[in-house]
Amino acid sequence: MTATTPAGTSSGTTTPTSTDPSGTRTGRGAPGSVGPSHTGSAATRVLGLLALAAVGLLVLYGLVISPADREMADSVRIMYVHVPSATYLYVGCFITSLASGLWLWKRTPGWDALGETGAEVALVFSFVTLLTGSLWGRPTWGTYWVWDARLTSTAVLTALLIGYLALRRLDLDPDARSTRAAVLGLLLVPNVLVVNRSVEWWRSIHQDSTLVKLDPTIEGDMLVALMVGFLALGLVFTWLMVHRFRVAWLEQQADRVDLDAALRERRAEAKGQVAPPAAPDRFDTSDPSGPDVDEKVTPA
Amino acid sequence: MEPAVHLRDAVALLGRFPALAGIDLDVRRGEIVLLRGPNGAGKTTVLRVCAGLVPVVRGVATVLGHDLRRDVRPVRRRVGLLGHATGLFDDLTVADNVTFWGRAYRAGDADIAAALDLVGLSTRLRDVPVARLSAGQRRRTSLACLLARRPELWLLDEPHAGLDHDARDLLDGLARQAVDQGATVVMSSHELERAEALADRVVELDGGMAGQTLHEVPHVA
Amino acid sequence: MIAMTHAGYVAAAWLAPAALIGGYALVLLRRGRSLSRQVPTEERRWS
Amino acid sequence: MWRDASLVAGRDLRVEARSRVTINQVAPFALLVLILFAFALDPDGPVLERATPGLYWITVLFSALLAIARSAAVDEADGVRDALRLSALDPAGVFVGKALAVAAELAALEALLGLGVIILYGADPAALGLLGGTCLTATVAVASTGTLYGALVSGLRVRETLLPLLLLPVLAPVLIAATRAFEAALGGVPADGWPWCGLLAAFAVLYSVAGALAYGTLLEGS
Repeated sequence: MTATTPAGTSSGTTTPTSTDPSGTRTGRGAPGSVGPSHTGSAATRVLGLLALAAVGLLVLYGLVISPADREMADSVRIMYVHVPSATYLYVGCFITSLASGLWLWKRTPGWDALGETGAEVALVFSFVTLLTGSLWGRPTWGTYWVWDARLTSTAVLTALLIGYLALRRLDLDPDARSTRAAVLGLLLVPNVLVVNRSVEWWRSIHQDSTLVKLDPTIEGDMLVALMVGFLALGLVFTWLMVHRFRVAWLEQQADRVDLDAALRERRAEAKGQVAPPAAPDRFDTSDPSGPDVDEKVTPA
Repeated sequence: MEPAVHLRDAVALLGRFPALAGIDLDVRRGEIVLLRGPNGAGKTTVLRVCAGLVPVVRGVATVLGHDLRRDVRPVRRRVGLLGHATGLFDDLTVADNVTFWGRAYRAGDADIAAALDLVGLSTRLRDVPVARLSAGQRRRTSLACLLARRPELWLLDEPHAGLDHDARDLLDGLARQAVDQGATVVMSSHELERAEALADRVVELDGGMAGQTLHEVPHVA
Repeated sequence: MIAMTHAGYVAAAWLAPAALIGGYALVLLRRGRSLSRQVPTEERRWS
Repeated sequence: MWRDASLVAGRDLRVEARSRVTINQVAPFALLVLILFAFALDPDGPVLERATPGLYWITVLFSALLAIARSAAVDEADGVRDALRLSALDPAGVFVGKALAVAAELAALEALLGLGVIILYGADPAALGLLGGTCLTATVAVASTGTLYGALVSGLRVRETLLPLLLLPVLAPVLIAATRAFEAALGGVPADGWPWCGLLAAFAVLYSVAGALAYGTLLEGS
């Protein structure tokens, strides 16, 4: 899964929840100099390898070492994927809400990118959760869909995430889109809590006794297998988050780059009749409030 | 008395398009300035920037003494924008519209009634839903909304468009009257001969940048 | 290990997520690669 | 804030009074949906009678979608957003005003549908206190959520389809709670219904506060 390009590069690390990445830019390398042409880095390669190793361990434990369950026989093995992915689904939603809140407060584009990242990775994990949940339901209760509290709220959560990502994909102007997405993102966690609470209550009334509780009592190798499940999916989650964050970060940079060309074009349009002022080069369009970081022309 | 509008190398964006690419513009208090220039030169954007509706991402932008880059809210309370869009509710009557917007701008009922009289809508058309009005009458209604709040800075975006002859005289008269009471007017227009008659100064605009002042209209004492 | 009950379901419950996540990872790498070409190096905060 | 709210609510209700959209279009639509449900489920069988609370609230939700879309459209008239930003109106006041107007329309719709359900489905109202409490909290919940999400999608080309996509998952808990509360009221033990009413009240408070805080930001972000 990791990018195994040979380009040896100095190790630069970006934690997925990097703060204020849009601050002042450091060195000003010549634009277009050939750097690594992908979102991989030494850190993600290490992370990727670790994730693969953990998945290998999970396969070993989940399918081989851990015993079958007394009642559910081997179908319990699905739990080792289902439960962790449900957990990381909620982690992704939490990151999105947190990032949205911080974007509304601090307006640095890094948070906006993190909000989008959290939601998309959470959506992938929600599909995994729904898939494994229904595949688990089939052998255990004979139906693909069980109106079990957790599964139902996951389905509603998936709809919320799809709505959020749909709003982000509309081509508004960047600032308006980020603001609206941030408000929606901030509401994600409260929505999830209310949905869970109401679905939990709803199902607890109709919980007929025959339903085997989803979490059978687990200990010994089965518990280890579940823990390995959490480890493996956790590493995979982090790896996906880091790469998706960088993709979002690149998308933002790409937006800005065309802008400077547009500025030069706009000036040329003036048919020379109007003297263009001293041509300031790069400027940061993303924080309209604060004074511009690259201000070359000192205000009169 | 600081200038009504002071823009120095101001850049403003519409989405990703730099509508204003470093504009310099100064308007003194009590002046009527006409912005002239081809379509897409940024005339409307200048007016919307002065109204605090479009953020300035670079350069200096001060209106009525307030720095737009720090906080636009104080400016918004003191300007009146008359644009292509009338901002009226089609289902409501003329009186309802002007009353709502008047109150929204904290204008007193007296000012609202006076505004309706000034634009000649206080009698026959008063209770006609805006949907059934002609374009010119709609513009008079939104002009009434502007009058009701007695702004210090009038920002008129092609105000003469769609107005009949006496409506234009009415507008020019009201603008002149407001200036005499200390207001300032910045407007853009394509009816050049009429607009230049009204304006004290004409500024050529192109490519989102302001050029030199074309000519000072000798101020008829 | 082979004499597993519900083998079909367990296999599906493991392979489908692997395919989903694997596919998503590949899409991410490809998007990252194509975007990286458009953005000059210093804009990136990793190397 | 409350002065602005009453000003905006008054305007929205006057727009409705003049245009009569809710009365002439949304209300008949709501009744029509009730009738369609009867076609779908055989009216003399037990299903319709047992499902009455659920059908009632689904109809209310769909009618609410129309009322909310209408309320948002009022502010999307040309230039209104700019005029609002230029005005001295407190955004929270505008939100509360619009939400109150939608709530009023919803309350009327709920009353009408209540009659509809009694007449068409033969439901016999019981535990009126619980019914009323549920309607009140659910109406405020739907109105505040709808007004906020209406602002979220305002000005977008695809808002007609985006609004239901965003709003219905959020309103799922309202549907669950309101239906269970009604079942408790009509069917048997009203005491079971009150916790659901509590959940609705919490939902209403959450979204009223969120709406009041976020409305200014949404109005600002062009």
